[in-house]
Order: sequence, then structure tokens, then C-alpha cells
Amino acid sequence: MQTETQSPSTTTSLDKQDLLEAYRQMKTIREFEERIHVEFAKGDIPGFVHLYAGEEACAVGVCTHLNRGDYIASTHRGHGHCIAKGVDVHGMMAEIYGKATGVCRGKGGSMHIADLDLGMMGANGIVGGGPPLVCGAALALKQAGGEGVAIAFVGDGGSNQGTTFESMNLAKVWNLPAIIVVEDNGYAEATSSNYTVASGSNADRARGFGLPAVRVDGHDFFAVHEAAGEAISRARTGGGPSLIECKVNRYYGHFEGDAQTYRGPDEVKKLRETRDCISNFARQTIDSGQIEPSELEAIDRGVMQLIESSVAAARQAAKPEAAELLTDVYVSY
Amino acid sequence: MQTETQSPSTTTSLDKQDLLEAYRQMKTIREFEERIHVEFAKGDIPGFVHLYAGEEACAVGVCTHLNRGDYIASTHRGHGHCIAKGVDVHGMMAEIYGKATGVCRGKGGSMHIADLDLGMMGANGIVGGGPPLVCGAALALKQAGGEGVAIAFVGDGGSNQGTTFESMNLAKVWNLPAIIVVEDNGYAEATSSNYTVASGSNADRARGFGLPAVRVDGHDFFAVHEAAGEAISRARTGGGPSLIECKVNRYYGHFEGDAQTYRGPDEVKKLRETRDCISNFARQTIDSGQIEPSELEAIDRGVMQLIESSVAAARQAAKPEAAELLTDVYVSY
Amino acid sequence: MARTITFKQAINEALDQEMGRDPTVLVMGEDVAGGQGTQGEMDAWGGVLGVTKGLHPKYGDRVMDTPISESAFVGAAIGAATAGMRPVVELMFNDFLGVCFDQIYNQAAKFKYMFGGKAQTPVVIRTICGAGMRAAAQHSQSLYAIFTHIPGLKCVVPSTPYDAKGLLIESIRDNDPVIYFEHKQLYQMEGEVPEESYTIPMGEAQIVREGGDVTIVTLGEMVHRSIQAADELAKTGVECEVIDLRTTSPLDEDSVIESVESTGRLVVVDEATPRCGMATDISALVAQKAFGSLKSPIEMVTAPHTPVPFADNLEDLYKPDANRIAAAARSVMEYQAWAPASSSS
Amino acid sequence: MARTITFKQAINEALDQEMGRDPTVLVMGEDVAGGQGTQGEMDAWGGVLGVTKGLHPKYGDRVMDTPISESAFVGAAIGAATAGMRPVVELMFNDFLGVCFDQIYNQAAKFKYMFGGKAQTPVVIRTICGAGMRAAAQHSQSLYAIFTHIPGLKCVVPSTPYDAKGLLIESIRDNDPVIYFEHKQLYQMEGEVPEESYTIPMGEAQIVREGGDVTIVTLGEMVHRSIQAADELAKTGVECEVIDLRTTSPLDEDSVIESVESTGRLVVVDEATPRCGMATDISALVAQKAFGSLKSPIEMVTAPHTPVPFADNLEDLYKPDANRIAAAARSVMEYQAWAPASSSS
Ligand SMILES: Cc1ncc(C[n+]2csc(CCOP(=O)(O)OP(=O)(O)O)c2C)c(N)n1
Ligand SMILES: Cc1ncc(C[n+]2csc(CCOP(=O)(O)OP(=O)(O)O)c2C)c(N)n1
Ligand SMILES: [Mg+2]
Ligand SMILES: [Mg+2]
Repeated sequence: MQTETQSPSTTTSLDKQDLLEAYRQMKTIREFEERIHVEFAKGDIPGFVHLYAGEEACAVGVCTHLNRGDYIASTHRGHGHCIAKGVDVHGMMAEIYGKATGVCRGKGGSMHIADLDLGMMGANGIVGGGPPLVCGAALALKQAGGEGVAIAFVGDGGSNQGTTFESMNLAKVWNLPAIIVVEDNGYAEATSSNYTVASGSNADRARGFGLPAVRVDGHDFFAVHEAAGEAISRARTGGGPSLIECKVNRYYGHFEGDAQTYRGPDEVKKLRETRDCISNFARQTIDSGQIEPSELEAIDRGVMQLIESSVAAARQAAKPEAAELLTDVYVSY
Repeated sequence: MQTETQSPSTTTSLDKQDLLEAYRQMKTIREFEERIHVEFAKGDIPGFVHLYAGEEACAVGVCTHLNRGDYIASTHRGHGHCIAKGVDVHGMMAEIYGKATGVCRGKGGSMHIADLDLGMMGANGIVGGGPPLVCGAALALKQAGGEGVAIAFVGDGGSNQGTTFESMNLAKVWNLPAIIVVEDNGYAEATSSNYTVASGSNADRARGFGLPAVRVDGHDFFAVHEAAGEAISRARTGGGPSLIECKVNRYYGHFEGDAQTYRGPDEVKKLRETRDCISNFARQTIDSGQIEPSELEAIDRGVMQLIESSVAAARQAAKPEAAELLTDVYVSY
Repeated sequence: MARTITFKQAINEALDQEMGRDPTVLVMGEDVAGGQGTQGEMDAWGGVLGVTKGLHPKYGDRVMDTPISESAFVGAAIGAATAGMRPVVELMFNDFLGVCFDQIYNQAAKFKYMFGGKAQTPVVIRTICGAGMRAAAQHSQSLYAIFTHIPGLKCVVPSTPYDAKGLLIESIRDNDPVIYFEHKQLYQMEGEVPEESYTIPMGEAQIVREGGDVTIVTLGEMVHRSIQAADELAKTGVECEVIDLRTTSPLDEDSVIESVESTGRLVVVDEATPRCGMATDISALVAQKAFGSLKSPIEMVTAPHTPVPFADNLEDLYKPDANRIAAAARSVMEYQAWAPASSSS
Repeated sequence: MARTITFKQAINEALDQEMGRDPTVLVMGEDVAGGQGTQGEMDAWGGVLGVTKGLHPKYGDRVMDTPISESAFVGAAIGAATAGMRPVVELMFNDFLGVCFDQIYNQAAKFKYMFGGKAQTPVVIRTICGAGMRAAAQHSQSLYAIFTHIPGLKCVVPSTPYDAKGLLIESIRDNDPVIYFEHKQLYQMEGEVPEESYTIPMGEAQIVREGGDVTIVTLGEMVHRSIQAADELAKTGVECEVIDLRTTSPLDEDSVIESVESTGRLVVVDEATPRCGMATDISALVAQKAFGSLKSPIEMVTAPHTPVPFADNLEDLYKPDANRIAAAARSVMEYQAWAPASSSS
């Protein structure tokens, strides 16, 4: 696959508070996922769980630019996007455990975490389900006349779903403030994106629809942040849709329980050592003197406490009442 | 819309018989459609009828390269593709009249004319329905190990259906002997392709998927024929899928009964005078001395007789037996 | 209310009045205006059969033509609904649900439940259904059973201009996703329709004809054929009560059950195919909840288990007509229970 | 036939034997091999739950991984079928029908009819259905009613390893499009399965338990819960006849009707949602064709009209269980007709 990846840049509009906040969010996602990996192995977590560990720079690099009134739609691998858009970590953990205290009161689970009030339109169990919905959110924002944007995250696999192509076209035809962020983590389940993405480049495809498109290193928070900044300000000022392709990797299997025999030996080990978005972010910001190690350690402690307490609370929380089976189907019926 | 149209060329691999046959087919399609236009106005023909008049060079320019064992899938505007692939004109006319002597025994009608034995996979009432089916035919041909090709015709409107994009991608991933021919006749019903086709170019989109793609003047039989020849021989020799975008025009409304107020004044009149594929073909081949006017006149007479007799026969033919309502649902049930 | 307009005009008027009343109401679909990007007129079509004509000149960019990308624009209507709009999106023919169904039944229908109540999707999907126009197998289906099967969706199938307007306004104001079916053979039907805005509640069937002998439950165009059959039967002294369901989801179970309790006989008439359809749905409801009142087998009059044929004579045979409906009603009248049937275990 | 294998192995064996026997049989779908284009192993997955594992090493490029483009590859399977192949395509979960439904019900299902008999589409669409795995609303549905509603399709819902193998081989050899449903909760079920190839005809239900008091008609995983309920009831002297439909289209009407004629009582058990589903389909059939034999109302035991919830306690409540089935059977046993019910008009 040709690498037209932009050379990472640390020159950035971010002030110190922004950097610390970005770190906190990436770290929160990472520890959230690492912990779920552990709890799932114990058998405490039901259903299909898809972990985002390794891809944190994508969600945070993009969402750092967003306001509460902006929208995002996510995928089955949605925990990172939810946290980056501000969804409550306790509520998310409880949801993944299927408890009444979950953001969806235990009725949705990992694949359906959403919080419309925060502009989080939902993780989605349907690959490619998000882009059309994001066109709609973008349309609503455009009709409202403000500067809102809506962003659809899709994977390399989802980039082959007709809904994604149709949405690129519709967003361009209607000149919507919509952005598609393709997270190409190399695999759709056990199949390589080298195999399934004809031409190998979602950026090239998007240009075919007339969308400005770039491919960036999804491990590099600053590269993602810069590309997202350009696309988002273009969208906010009436410049229409764009696509950002993030080349990245996932640290765990497609879902928990995946033996991953389709991956090369030590593939993940090497990645963690050399391309980890969080350690690279820490190194870059410390080397540049922008941040003190102690400041990051303080954040780490807070994150660990948050995750710990969220798991403890989720474990103790009650399951939904039996009556919940029949509620929330309709507003009125 | 930028015009990257190839300059038409009359230098061609076609010998005289080929040219006369191509003319005969284009003329047959034209007279078939002109006559249906007249009969429909009389109220003799039921349902939705979409006429291909004006686009003959596309169907014939492509299908001239095909053998019986090759496949094509068509659209709701399918009469031209059917005739070009060799479907019986009497059977087609009878089908359009809903008679038992129709190719589909009166059960399909204009939008569902098919003849699998001739590799004609069917007109299709679903816009974008054909490309996936053509991927399948191409797969079957590839598995069979021969040199067969399968071709999907789609309109500019159909080029925006997710199935078309997915099929381009799948054909490339599987390296199928499949070709997509986009007939951009300027409109999808009453909406311009300038509006609905983001980037304005299906050739650009196809390149985004890694498909070789060209845009040609769909009024120019020789330009279409040449582009199709390249794509088809590439496919026959294992070179995989391509896309050909034909810029063309339709002479009648979207369907019979369309008042066409969305078209410019005299738009069609000018087209008939200046861009008519059949008169241009005649002029070019006569001027170049390849063909005598008298030879074309002889073909014209034969065509008129064929159409006349097909209408007379269709009018007289019996409707399907009542029992036909319940047959042909399953092979066995 | 002396004014008479067509079914088509009633729908157009409902859209016009709601767009005028509520700026969040948007109309989108293929050629709902028509003429976008062309040399000719805008609003050239107003939808394939002209139902939305006149809205674009009046409401401008709140009436949006779309590419032929149903998944994207139906999904966009759904997404916009969750973001505060009230889109009315046109899926030209219900036969095309297959290219956008996921957005309807996995997304719109399930958001509220999956999200623990924290979502609202006030979208209306208008779509043409029904046979009779010689439009063949892919443009003539009646697929409301598929949507009725899906929890989270509401299904509206109006049979008169009056109901068309009142139910469409109700659908637009309703906060759940609604699929609104317009039978193509009804567009030219005329009827009295008040000029002012009004609503008809969901889940209220209408007794369009009273009678004590046989209950005929039906919907859409079949309502009129059922009344025709009932009028014929009346001449022979058989009085049928004809119930127009108007909405299949929610369903007015009570009206159906009460009627059968008084007549003891049920014929269900549906233009759709027979398996897992509305005819079986109503039959099962009655066999479970009004069994004690039933004096005879429940008869279903539906299309056969076949696609819709093109040839006019076959298509006419495909659709239930007054004769078949009357025959079914006669057969339930003539039924004589044998001994075993009348003894309870 | 002493050999015991799982439901999953039975399906794999059927595919293997048919691929070995007929070179036109192809297998395609997402990760049906797995590992395409990766650094690691090919055949890494054999489908999301490993059902097709081992086929790619044996049959090479006749087992094809696909992009996540269901419309394209399901449509490709259908197109290949019309061109002489016998593709078995995997639609991972039946919940995903929404992104490829058009190719199934407007194309494959209608070709033969629209083309006046001049087409044949021997494609099999394998797909996972059913709740119970905590997979939530978009991965747990049972949508066979939607396919059963569509003329031109055949629907197979096996309940045992033996049936899974015989019905899959039959489906592959069948010349019509077949949707083959694999309930995820049955994959680990063990049962005796002959090693040699065999077929089970379409449209033949099986009486899996005999009894003279109540007929229980069911399918898929619910067959086992129904037997459980029947065994419980037997202890109280109530003998239930349990009928496993095995295929919903074609439907074995006779077995259902004959059984109800002998028991006079019917309970229909279906895991799917209640509206326009198989439960209503069977109820209506009996209310029309075996009414004279019915001694009590027809009871339906189904999921509620809701999406499938995630929380384990709610999902367990969602699915019909032996207790609810037994309660329904008891209620039809205890039903006492009042005077009006037992007098025929
Ligand atoms: C329409 C649809 N098809 C298939 C699936 C099954 N599925 C779930 S995730 C997945 C792979 C997605 O790959 P990608 O888009 O690259 O996202 P990633 O898992 O790599 O984050 C598949 C095939 C689905 N959920 N929806
Ligand atoms: C999935 C689907 N959506 C919409 C339609 C209605 N429709 C039939 S033809 C047509 C326009 C097609 O335009 P184009 O593809 O350019 O073909 P043309 O008519 O110009 O030949 C539309 C919208 C349909 N038949 N199928
Ligand atoms: Mg991926
Ligand atoms: Mg066109």
C-alpha cells in the first residue's frame, strides 16, 4: 500500500490545557479498553465487545475540535469515540455490563452506546450504518444555520459498504458540513484492508467523489488533529464534506475472544513498542518541554481511579427491572 | 461538466459486414422505440415504458464485441440493450404489449425483458440492480475458465446507487471480467446528472477504485466501440474490470407521458439535428466510402418491415392464460 | 365540509400545511421538486406522480431533490430526525425498501429502545404501494406487513382523501418513525376534505359500513372493493360490517374483536401476498381473542403467493375483487359446523 | 448411525460434501476463509463462528472472502446462480438483510416469474439468526417471516444437527433461491448425523413428539423448549404433539392441520416478534382450514413487540421459555366454551 502519509507535525494550535486534556482522554480510552479486556477474560462481560486500544489518537485527534452541538456517529468499535465525545465513563462501563445504571439503561450494550444530548449518535452494530445518519445530522445543522459539523467514523471494512459511498456523494451534492473519518486499522475481522479496499486508498476514492481527502498516520495525534482541523473548519465555513483516512492498528482482536491467527507474529508487540500513540504523544510533548512528566503521571492516577471505580460501580449496579423489556419501543403507542 | 471526451475515431477493426450489422441494430432499436412512442400515445401499451432512442450507439458499440456466452445486465431503459444482445424483436414487442407470445410470456413487461440463453440477464426495475448480478456472471465465467465477459449498463442516476460502487470494488478485489458502462444521458428522471453525480465524472470515481476508466461521446458509435474494445479485451485476458462513461442523450421523456418541462427549449430538436448517432454513423461510413447509401436504405426497409410485423403480431397475439398467474414462481414447491 | 379534492391533493395539502406550520418539517426524495441542475423548470415533477408539486416554489431548500441513493437519503432523513428535524422522506415505491431497509428497521426503529429511551426519531417515510397500474413485479407490491413485523415502526395505510390528510398530519407530528403507504390506484380518488388542518389518531380503525352478519377487516384500496362486495351481499340479505384498519401498527384490536363478537364471522381482505401478512395477523388475533364468538372458519382473501404479473388480465386476477370477497363472505355465512365442532371438550 | 457431531459440524460437513460432489458449488462471504491479504494464516476464521473452517484449504478459490459489501456479493452469488453456479453465500447475521434485501426479494425471488419461467436461481443464503447470545438488537433477530412473506423464496429453519445437514444439502441441490437460517444457540448442540450424504425434502414438517391433547407448532431453537414444556405437561397428564416445521416456505400445511384435527387445540411457538410472523401464519392457517376441529382459542407464544434487549435478564425474558409454553398449553386445555361458542349459527 503506497504511503502518502503526511509527515507528522507537532506544531499545533493546542495550548497546554488542550494537550493535557487530549492526553487524559487517550489515556482514559486506553485504560478503559485494557480493563475490559481483563474483565471479559474473566467472563464477567457478556456479548460482543470490540476494543479500540491502539486507535486513541484518531478519536481524540478529531473530537478535540468538536463542541457539544456537533455530532459524531460511531461503529461497533465505539468506546473510544464515545469517551472522546464526552460520554460518561461510569455510564458506559455499566452499559457494557448490562446494568440499569448504563447510559442506555442496559438495553443497548457495547455496540449501541449513544448519548444524543452530547451529539453522540451511537455506536452501531451495522457496518456502514453511520454515514447516512451523519449526513442527516449535518443537514439538520445546516438548516439550523449555525457552524455545526457532523462526523462519521468508519473502518476500512465499513469503507466498502455502499452506504459510505452514497453518503460521500450525497454530502457533496448537498454540500453538507459532514466529514468521514476512515479508521483503516488493517483488518475487517480477519480480512486485510489490502485485500478489500480496491485501489488501496480511501482518500483516492473520496477524491473521485470530489471530496478533499488526506491520508494520515493514525498513531500520530498531531497529524490527525491537524488534518481534522482543516476539514472541520472547511465544513464549518460552508466548504462542504471531506474525508480523512487514518492508517492505524488495533491492539486486540476483532472482538474479545479472537485468536488472531491472521496476524503476523509479534505484530502487536512491535506496534506497542514503536507506534503507540500515547507514549509517542508523551515523548513528543515532554521532549518539546510543553509538559512535565509529573503532570502526565497525575493524569494517569486519576484515570486509573476512574476506571477502577467505574468497574466497581458497574459490578454492583442492579440489572434493569423486568418491566424495562417492554418500555422505550415507542414514544407513544 | 469538464469534457475529457475522447476525440471520435472512425479508424476501426470493423469490416463492412460489421458496419452494416451495427447500423442495422442501431436502426432496429431506433424504429422499435419510435414506434412504441406512437403506439403508447394511442393508449395501446400498458405500464411504464422507458425509451432508448438517441442512445443506440452505446448499446451497439459495446455489444458488437460480445458473444452469445457473454452476459449483459440492463436497466429499466432496456430495449436497446436487449436488441443489441440479440433478443427477438417480435418477442420483445409482444412482451411490451403483455401477450403470451412475449419473451417473458407477458409476465414481465418492458422493465423485465430477459433472455438468459442469450446472456441477457434482464432489464431491471431497480436502479442499480444490475451491477452486483454482473459481478456474479463474471465470477461464473471466470470459474469456468474461458474468456467470457459480463457487462452492466447503468445510467447516471444508477451510478449513485451503492450497489454500483460496491460492485466496482468487488469486481476489482476479485479481478473479475466485469465492465460497467455508465450511460450518462444527462438526467435521472427530472434531475440533472450535473446535480447528482458528485465530481461530475464517473470515470474519476472508477479510478478511485483502481479501475481503468474513460469517458467517451456516447453519440459516437466508433468512440464507444473503441473504448469498449479495449476494456473487453483487457477483461478477456485477465486484466480485470473497467468502467466506460458514455455522455449521451435521450430523445424522449423519462418514461412515456413525461412532459419534460425540465428540459431546455429545442434541446432534443438540436440533438437530433446535430448529434444523432445513426445519421452521423451513416454520414461517416458513406463519406469514407465504406458503405453505399443504397445499402443502408435496404437495411432501413428491412427494419421497418420487422417492426411493422412485430407490432401487428403483438396486437393479434393472445393474452396469457389465466393459469399463468400461478406458474413460474418456483422450479419446485 | 363541501370541498372535494383528490387523495393526491389531500397529501399535498397535508405536507403544505405542516411545512407552513413547522419549520423543522423537510421534504426530500427523488424529484420531489425535480429540475435540479437542468436547463428547464424547477419543480418540474413534484415526485414521480406529482404529489409534492408546488412545495419547492413555496418552501425552497426545505424541499430537496436527491441522488438515487436511498440508503443515504432515507438514512439522512432518519439522522436529521434524531437531530431535531421532522423530515418527510419519499421512498418512491415501497418496492425499493430493499435498497435502504437497514436504515429503517435497524436504525430508526431501534434507536429509542437500544439507547434506553434517550432518542426520538420523528421521521415519516412516504411510499407508493399497490398493484393495478401494469407496473409489474418490482413496482406493484404492498409490503406493509414487513414493516408491521418490526417493533419500533408505525405503519399507516389510508384509504380515502380525508384519512390521507388527517393521518399524514398525525404522522408528521408523531414522534416515532412512521411508514406512510400511498396506494397508487387511490391518487385520483375524490372525497370531501376540510381545508383546515386536522389529525386522525394512530391505532383507530374505522367502521366504514355497519352490519351484523359478517365482519370484513381490510385496508387501503381493498376497503372500497370490500364495501362494493358488502353492498352486493346486502341485496341478498347478508349485512357485512366493513372495518378499515387505517393503521396496521399500532393496530386497533378492540374494534376488530368487538365486531367479530357481534357478527361471529370474519373475512380478512388484503391485497398483499398471503404468507405472514396482515390477513394472517388479523386472523390470528381473532382466533386467539374472539374464538368463543366465532361461528365459522376465518376466511382470508388475498393476492396469491406469486410476484405481481405484468399482463393486465393476470394482474386483474392477482388482486382480490368484490366477487372473491363476496364469495368468501357467503362461504362463512353458509358454513355448517359438524357435531365435533360445536361440542367443547 | 452412532456418530455424534455438533450442529455446526453438520453444516460444515454438508458444505464439504456438496463442494466435493459438485464443482459449481461455491462458498462466499465475509471471512468464510479469513486471512486474505494478511501476514498470518489463511482460513484463520472460517466465518465469524467458524462454520466454514477447513473449506478453503480444501477447495481454494471456490471459497471466497469478500469486502463488507453485502449487496454486491449476495447479488454476485445470485447472478452467478443464474449463470450456472450453485453459490452458497453467507450473510453473517440475518439482521444484515437490510443492506442487501433488494437483491434477494426483487431479483432472485422474482427472476423466474418475471422472465416467464426462463431463469433458474439455485442460490443458498446461509445466515445466523436468533437471540440468547447477548448480541443485542442488531445481531439477535429472527427474520424468517420477512422472507416467508416473499413469493419465490424458500425458507429453511433447521433445529437439529441431523436436519441441518440434510436440509442444507437439499437446499444446495434445490433449483430455487433458499434462505437457510442457523440459530446461533444451536451451533454447539450435538446429535447423531450419518457420515454419508443425505437430503431432507422441503415442506415436510416433523412430528418430534406425539400427543393427543394439544398441538404445539414451532421451529428452530423453540422446538427444544417446546419439547421441554411438553415433557413437563406430560407429568400432569397433558400430552402435547410437537411439530417442527423445518421449512416455513414451502409449508407443510397438512401435518399441522391433521394434528389439530386430532387434538383440537393449538399453541404456536415462535421466537420472532408477534406481528405478521410465523405464529400468526400458522394460527390463520388453522383458523381457516381446521376451524371445525378447534376446541379452544389458538394461543401464540412469541417474543414481545420489542427489539432484542442487551441485558441478560431482559433477553432471557424476551425469549419464550418452557414455562410460558406450558402455560399456554394449559390455558387451551382449561378453556371452557360458553354457550354461544358451542352453538353453531
Ligand atoms: C452490514 C454488516 N455486515 C457485517 C457485519 C459484521 N461485522 C461486524 S464488524 C466487521 C468488521 C468491520 O471492519 P472495519 O470496518 O474495518 O472495522 P474494525 O472492526 O476494523 O474497527 C464485520 C464484518 C456487520 N456488523 N454489519
Ligand atoms: C432503487 C430505485 N430507486 C428509484 C427508482 C425509480 N426510478 C426509475 S428510473 C429512475 C431514474 C434513473 O436514471 P438513470 O439511472 O440516469 O437512467 P435513465 O432513466 O436516465 O436511463 C428512477 C429514479 C427505481 N426504479 N429504483
Ligand atoms: Mg478495520
Ligand atoms: Mg440518466
